[in-house]
Amino acid sequence: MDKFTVTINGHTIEAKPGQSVLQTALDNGIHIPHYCFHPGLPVAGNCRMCLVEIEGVPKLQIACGTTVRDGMVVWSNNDRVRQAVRHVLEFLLINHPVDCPVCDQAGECGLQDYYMLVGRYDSRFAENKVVKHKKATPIGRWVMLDQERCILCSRCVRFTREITKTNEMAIFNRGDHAEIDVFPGGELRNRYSANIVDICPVGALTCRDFRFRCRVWYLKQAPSICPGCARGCNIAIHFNPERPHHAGGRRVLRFKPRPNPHVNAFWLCDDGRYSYPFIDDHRLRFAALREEGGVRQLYLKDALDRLADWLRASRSGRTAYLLSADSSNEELFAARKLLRDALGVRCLLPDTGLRTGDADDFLICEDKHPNTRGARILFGLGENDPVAPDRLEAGLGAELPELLLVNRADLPSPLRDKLLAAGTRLVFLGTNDNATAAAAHLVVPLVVFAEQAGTFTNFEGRVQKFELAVPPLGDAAPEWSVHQGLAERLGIDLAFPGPAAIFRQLTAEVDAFRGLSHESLTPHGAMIRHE
Amino acid sequence: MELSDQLKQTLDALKEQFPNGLSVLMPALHAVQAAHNHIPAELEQPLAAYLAIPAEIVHEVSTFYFMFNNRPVGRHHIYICGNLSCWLRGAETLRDHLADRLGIQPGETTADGRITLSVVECLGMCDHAPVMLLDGEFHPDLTVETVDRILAGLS
Amino acid sequence: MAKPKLNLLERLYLPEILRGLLITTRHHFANLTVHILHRVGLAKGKRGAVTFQYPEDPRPVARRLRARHRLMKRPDGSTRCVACMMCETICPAHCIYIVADEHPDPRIEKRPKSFDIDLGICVMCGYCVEACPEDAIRMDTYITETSSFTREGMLLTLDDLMNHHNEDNFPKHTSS
Amino acid sequence: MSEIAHALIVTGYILSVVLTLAALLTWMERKQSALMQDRIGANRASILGFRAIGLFHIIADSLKMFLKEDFVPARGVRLFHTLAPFISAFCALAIFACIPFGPSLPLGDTTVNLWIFDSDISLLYVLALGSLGIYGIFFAGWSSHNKFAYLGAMRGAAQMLSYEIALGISLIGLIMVYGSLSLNDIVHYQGRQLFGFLPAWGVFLQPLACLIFLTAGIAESKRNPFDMPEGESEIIGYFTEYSSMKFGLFFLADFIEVVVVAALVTVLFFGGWQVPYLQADGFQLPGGTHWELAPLAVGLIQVGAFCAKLFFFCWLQLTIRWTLPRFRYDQLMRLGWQFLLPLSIANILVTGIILVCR
Repeated sequence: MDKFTVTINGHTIEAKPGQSVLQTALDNGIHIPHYCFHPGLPVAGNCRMCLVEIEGVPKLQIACGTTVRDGMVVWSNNDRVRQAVRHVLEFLLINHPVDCPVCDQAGECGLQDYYMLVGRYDSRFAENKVVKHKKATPIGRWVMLDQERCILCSRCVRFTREITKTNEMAIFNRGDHAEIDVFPGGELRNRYSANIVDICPVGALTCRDFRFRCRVWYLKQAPSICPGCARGCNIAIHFNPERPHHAGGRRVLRFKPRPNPHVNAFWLCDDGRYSYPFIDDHRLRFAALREEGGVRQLYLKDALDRLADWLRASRSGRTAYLLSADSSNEELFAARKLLRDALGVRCLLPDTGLRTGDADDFLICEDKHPNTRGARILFGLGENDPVAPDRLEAGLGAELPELLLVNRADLPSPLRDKLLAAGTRLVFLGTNDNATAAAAHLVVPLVVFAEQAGTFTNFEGRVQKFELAVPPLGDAAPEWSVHQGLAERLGIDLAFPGPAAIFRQLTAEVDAFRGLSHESLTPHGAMIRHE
Repeated sequence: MELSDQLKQTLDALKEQFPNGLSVLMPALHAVQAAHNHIPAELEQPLAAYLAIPAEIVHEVSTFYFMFNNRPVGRHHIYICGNLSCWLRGAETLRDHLADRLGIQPGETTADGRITLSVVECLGMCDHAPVMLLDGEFHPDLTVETVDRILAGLS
Repeated sequence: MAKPKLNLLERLYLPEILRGLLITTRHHFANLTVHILHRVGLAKGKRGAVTFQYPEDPRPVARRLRARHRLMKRPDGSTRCVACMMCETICPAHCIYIVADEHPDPRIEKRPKSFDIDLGICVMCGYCVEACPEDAIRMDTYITETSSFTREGMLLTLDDLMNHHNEDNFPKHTSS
Repeated sequence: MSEIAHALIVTGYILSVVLTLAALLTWMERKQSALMQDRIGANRASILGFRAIGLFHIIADSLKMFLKEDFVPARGVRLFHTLAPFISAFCALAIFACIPFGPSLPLGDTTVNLWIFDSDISLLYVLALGSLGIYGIFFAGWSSHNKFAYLGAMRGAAQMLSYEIALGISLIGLIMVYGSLSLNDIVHYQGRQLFGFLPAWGVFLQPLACLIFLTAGIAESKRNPFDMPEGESEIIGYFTEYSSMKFGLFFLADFIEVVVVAALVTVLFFGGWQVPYLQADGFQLPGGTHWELAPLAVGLIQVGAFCAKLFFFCWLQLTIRWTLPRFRYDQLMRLGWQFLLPLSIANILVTGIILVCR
């Protein structure tokens, strides 16, 4: 068959039969204004913004609802189309309150964008606007609804009907009284509710958590992977680097989903989305040493000196390391090279994040760690690992270790007490404060995933890369650099120059990862080889 | 509030005639309205459960059509057309006249619960404008006098 | 603009320098002489250089002078600011710090929990006034003496910006 | 009196004169610029209601300098940041060591030399110290960890290097004529007369060199119209990150350099302490008239003459500074390299030819 081509705005483009004109244009970098169309939702064709002229068709057609034909010639930028789109926008804006100063959507709002693109600059509307009765009302744990700003594109309705199949959102009443709402007295009852905030092209649905925290134009973003569960949904970390007085000094203000057709399509669950506060709250910033008479803060380098001494002094076989499935592949590999291979330390993967029965058939997994699969591969663990908390003591062996390094996990308190009573030296390497960190003899602060680059392997075996978003807090260091510091102090010849280089070493040494590189992981990650 | 057994029987009969819950919704709503004078908001959820469809869709449909009343209405329901043809031929005067005679605003019901007055868009009888619909019956080519006569004839 | 053509003497620069020096020197010695004569009580009729003796003798300022900021009030006395951050965004000196909060009145929705302007950083450009969509911030207080002995003292808070002792001197509201 | 004691006393005397003059210049600059611009100038500082035509501002300024916070930028280099103003001030002050303020004064049995040391290479010493001043500027700019300071330092270094060449070369003609590098010898030489009536001052022997030296000298001291390195209204310059007395030292060094340039111009081109027709035993007018004076009186008159000339050239520099606008940087470089340098070389050639032909 010959090539199937369409011509849009004079560019001849190869198209897939059956695709819509709008999707074809978007896939090829031609932007046609649209509100109701969303690539992850069924086509509704009700906003009329994507009108285009198709040669041979007398009336303008909506690009989202028109399927491409071979040889079709489409214009989206001529005067006729512009005029029509301008009038559509004028209609959409008739009842819009234009309260941009107090609207959180301002800055990422479809109305603002297209107004700048095709809008009329003087309103011709002399009548009174229809004021819908409700100003911002919460319609769920995370979502705020402001019916005045709604343009009835029905994306949210379609999301709850087609994606979550929970049907909470609907359009009630008729004509210019029509409004979106939840059933009277009801609320959003799905675990993906905040996605309707993302897909709302205007400020009708805004996020209650983000509400008034920060204007969106202060935010920068970095591509990343959600650390909330083993799914590894692709996210963008939105952080505020310049105005620390907003949001009470929190640097990371929200996670937004990033499309990846192989993992999460366009969506993100609420649990993962609102897991971001751990990046800034209750962080361990400086190393701490527990001595007689209290806890003393010390520099990371001094803490590493101390830890190296302890590692040297501890008899081999009496040191144990509790891995964390929150570590990146790179961090795990550094731990493997130093602790398991060079020092012969016993490495266990404890499981502190499994919530049985929590999974659903969409995105949410039971395993709440982003990199359990990676830890299993790198440390050659079987299906019985991770070790459940109640079996941890048995896992540590008959004789309790002299020196126990715990990575991030919070040990069950009976075990913790028993270890301390038995005289075990407890070293906590971690990002956030917990009871184990409070009880540890030595605390080494680590950076969280957002403060470094690296990769996670999701439960299916897809290796995905995350980028650095914010700088480390205080003295916190990436785990691999801690291991490198220890290696230097112990006279072990190991070099970890950075995540990309570590990943290169990793791919050279571990079969499952062979052939991968940081570069090959963009944009959608890559599958490991089958073990 | 629950669906009465009688209503359930009616609904069961209707369900026989339609392939699924969504398609039976409109006749079901008519049945509810026939039984309850209007569609009580509290009945929407039981109805949705009985038809196995989302309650939101029931509410969507019941608020969309002007034939479905979401509030109690009078024994007689006057729909007077306010759209272009009727308006050009004096529907506005008739509307004001009706409102005066009944002492209510469009959309309200008289205090004794006798008559409800609603203004609607087109009734589809532009050739006999102005038109009103009273208890399912069209009254074409209205004047103030004919309106008075019709009102006088109501119980 | 066309450059004036210079003749050789002018291009040599030195004679022109001398000419300039002569002018300034003449002013110097004329003023010096007059001032010395005034000191010893002579030549009272001849005026020497005079300037405004500023702190004792305040200068009248132009009506459109951009002076210290103030925040406008609604009729009920609350601030007109809705914390939209336009001023904070446009501010080239990054001297405005706003923290937004929910307003009890749902029709207003948003208000500043705190609104600080660091006059130690402010460059008095007036962009904040231009950017404000609510006419909530103005620079028409005519307060020009804002120095302080501490850095903290240069920080204007919401309260400072709303309440002024000399409010009667300010231009009256021109828009609602 | 031992050599060292003598040197110490003279040093003390010269330092006090120079520093007082420099301090006075800070006041004079403000007052003079005001009068030139039809203003009044500093007059607010008062003690018990006395304002002393603004003279107390010198005290107020220095008090302020001493009491201000001594600030070093967080990522600056503290050692060099502290060292820089001292280098600047030291290099400027040390030049005075070889400048003769007057002749040897006969005081009772001893004679007092009004210079700290005299050597065959005094002039080289002056030039060497002048060049070392760059270190002060460059340390200041570099150690401040600030773009503007660094830019100012770069500009300063480039400017001083460029003008030092013209400055040095312009002096070669003078050295050829005087035949000595000792400033004392140079001053003594200028006691002679040309054609029987004209004092043999450098300005008459080497008028072009005098002009080049004055220009390059002002450029060396980084004052208007050559104040790009510190351009107050734009980049602030190498002392952007300075406060307290460390800034005060830079400020003082600036005025000391004014005095240095004035002193050098006086010594090299305007006869130093020489007064026309005044010989060691009294006035010797060209017509043959003779007016006897005691040696001490002659010495005092000559010291007074030196001070008057010094003061005049300080005044001249201030007048120039408040009259001329600043050059653009490219104009500055062009003037240095394309005009002053060729002119000074031409000056050597012409001088040489004249000396050979004579």
